[in-house]
Formats: sequence, structure tokens, C-alpha cells
Amino acid sequence: MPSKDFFELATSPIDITSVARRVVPPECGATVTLDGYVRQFTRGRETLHLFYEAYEPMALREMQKLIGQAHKDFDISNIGIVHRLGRLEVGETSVVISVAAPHRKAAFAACEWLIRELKRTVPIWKKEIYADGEEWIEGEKDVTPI
Amino acid sequence: MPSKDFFELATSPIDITSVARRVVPPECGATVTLDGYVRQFTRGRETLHLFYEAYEPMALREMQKLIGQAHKDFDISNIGIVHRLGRLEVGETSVVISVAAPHRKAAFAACEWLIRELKRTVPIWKKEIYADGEEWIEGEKDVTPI
Amino acid sequence: MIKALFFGLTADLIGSRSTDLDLKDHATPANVLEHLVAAYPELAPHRILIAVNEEYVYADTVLHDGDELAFFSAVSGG
Amino acid sequence: MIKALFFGLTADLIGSRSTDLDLKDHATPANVLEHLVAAYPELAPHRILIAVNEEYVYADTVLHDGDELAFFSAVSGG
Repeated sequence: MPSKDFFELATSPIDITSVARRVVPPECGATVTLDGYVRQFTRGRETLHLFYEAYEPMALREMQKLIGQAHKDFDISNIGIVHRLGRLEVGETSVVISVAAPHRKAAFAACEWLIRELKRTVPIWKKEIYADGEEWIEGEKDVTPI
Repeated sequence: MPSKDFFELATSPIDITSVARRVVPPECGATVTLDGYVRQFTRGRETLHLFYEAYEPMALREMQKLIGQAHKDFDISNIGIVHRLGRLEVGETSVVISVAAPHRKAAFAACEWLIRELKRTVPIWKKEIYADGEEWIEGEKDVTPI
Repeated sequence: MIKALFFGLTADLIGSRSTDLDLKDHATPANVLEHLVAAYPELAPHRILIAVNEEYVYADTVLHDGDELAFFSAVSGG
Repeated sequence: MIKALFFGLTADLIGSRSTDLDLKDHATPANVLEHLVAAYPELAPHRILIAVNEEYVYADTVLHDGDELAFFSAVSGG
């Protein structure tokens, strides 16, 4: 069976259903999907919109590495990752990660690992635009080169 | 904030995106969604289509109980559960469970617990229709009355 | 009088989706199931779950007039 | 000659998205960053991550002619 893994940077709205469906192999019965979206309020402050920027070729390489590592560490069939870039309005989807696996447990574990690692390693940055200013958000975690 | 929990039995196709979006509160940034769908192959045998039947009022009560228990056991904001009934074609979505939470970890844990308990307690039955016959699937687990 | 409902596999094996029963005092779902299995021996190999008034119950729960009793195989939704 | 790229916060603080650098032999990203922080002290309070040719590297990695060097703040996608 050819792999149905995919990893993409998107500049138009992401449809969760279509991401979740693209990872489905005929012998699996369940998909776990994490979707992140633009919060209206962060620590009580209202966000007007967000802007995501990426170091695009490196972001795609890092996403591909995460997918490779997930296949080593978890018994899963297919993975789909789509991250939105550019300006996003409140409520829009910023990231979708879908994992299909023969057994649910591995799909949950892999999806949780993938979002944690994506937030730590994939070179994408978020700028929050508030009524009274804007701010580049800095991640909390370091990355150790391999 | 009014609760955005919901639990439904549906006889027309389920859209994963709309389920995942309905549970979103303005202060949460992530939703975890489990979706189950009709497998083409089960233990090497090809499924032509599926049929789901429910003891509908009890199924809705049991879904409501699961939601109540999940709110006690996990730090989550909103839960949405939609289960399809009737005839389903291969690839169609049979169940969607979406959980929004302030922190991802609780959303993953609650979603995994909810699908496990739904499969154990909610009175819905699946009939597999094969080229050469059909079979009501029997669950593996017992239910202890409370 | 109580109503008994059957679903999925149990409905197919019994050939009916519901029946009305006149029961003795202190009758339990176990008594009803015993009669059903005697009448429909195809039920015997299956694990049958029991609900009364849309709640899971133990087989020795005492039934009351007007109860809605349900018999069904282990659930397989999802 | 190597190219240095800046993104997000670093691009805003430096006021540029890329620059070409002529480096001495055995120069490292740490040397370059030292010069950058001297020129743009606003960078000093921030943790700056380093990539060479689209891979994370340690600050003391030796740079080679033609390398693509990148400096950016801790990532915040998701």
C-alpha cells in the first residue's frame, strides 16, 4: 500500500474533514485529529487576528522528519499535517494533524506526540494582533540539534 | 458560559469539521476529534455496507451520562458526540467525538476515554453486510449496572 | 403488564422487536430471559444485556408493572 | 560567502529578512550572532535558534562557503 502521509503549508482555509479523510487506509477504522484554531481571548486579552510566518522549506523538512519518527515510534498507518500561514481570523484553523491507525490507542498517542513536537521544532512563528498592538509569540522550548 | 455539549443520533452524513467546530469555546485553542468510519476490509473480509441500529432513547441517555462523567474526570470545556444510524457505505463516518479543552492533554485523554466507553455502554449495534452474507457484530465487553 | 423490547441480533433471533408480558409478582429479567431462551434456543450462545426503563440492570432486579424491559447483545457502536 | 536569513521577531528587530556575509575561515553561527547582537542590542533578551541548510545546529558548528544560515526566535506554530 502506498503511504498516504502528507505535510503541507496552506495559505487558504483548512477543512478538517478533508484532512481526516485523506489519511484513511481501507483497513483502518478510526482517525484521531487534533485541530488548533485562533482563540478569541488569550490570558484575558482579545486577539483581533493572527499572522503565521514560516521558514517554509525547513518547516516542511521538519514536518517530514516528525512523520518519519512517528512511524518508528508508533504503530500507525498514515499521518496528515497541514499548517496554515499568513493572516488568520478568530476561529480559523491554524493546524490540523490527523493520524489513522489499526488501533485507536496508537493514533491518540502519535497525534499527541506530533502536536507537541510540531510546536517545539517546526520553524513557524505566530504574531498576535491585538486592539492596542501586536506581538510575536516566542516558544517556550529549546531544540537540541541531532 | 453556556455549555456547548451535545449528543445526537444522525441518519444523514456527519461532517467532522462542523462537529469539531461546535464544541469550540472562545478561550480554548485546540480540539481533539476521534472519527470512526466504515472499513472496507475487516479481518480480510470485504464489507459492502454497514447498518447501525440503536435503542435510541437509552443511547442518548448513555451518551449524556458519558458526557457528565467526562466533565467530572477531565478538565475539559465542551464535548460533542454524533453517532450515525441506518445504512452506511464504505468510508462514511459512523461516529465523531470532539473534545475542546484549555489544555490538549485533557482533551486527548477525555476523547480516548469517551470512545472506549461509548463502544462499551451505548446501546448501538452494527451489522456488517458482506458479499456472501451478513452478521450482527457483538461487543466484547460487559456492562456493570451502576 | 410490562413491555419487552428486542434489538439487533436479539430482535432477529426472536423474530420480533417487542412483546407485552403479564408477569407474576417479584418476576425478574432473569425469569423472562429463561423463558425466552427456552422458546428461542438460538439465544443461548449469546451474552444478553438487560435494561429496565433505559438503564442497565442486574438480571435479578424486581420488575414492576409498566416497566420497559429490553434485551440485547453486547453493544457494537462506534 | 554565506547567506543569513531572519524570520518573524528576528527579521523585525534587525529590519531585514536576509543578508550576505563574508566570513573568515572557521567562522561559526556564534561569531555571526555576536556581531548581530552588538549591532542590534534588541536581540539580546531573546533566545535565538540557529539553522544551517535547513537543519538545527549548535552555535559552534563551522560554517562553509555557500551555507544558508538562519536565525530565529523559539518557534510558536500550532
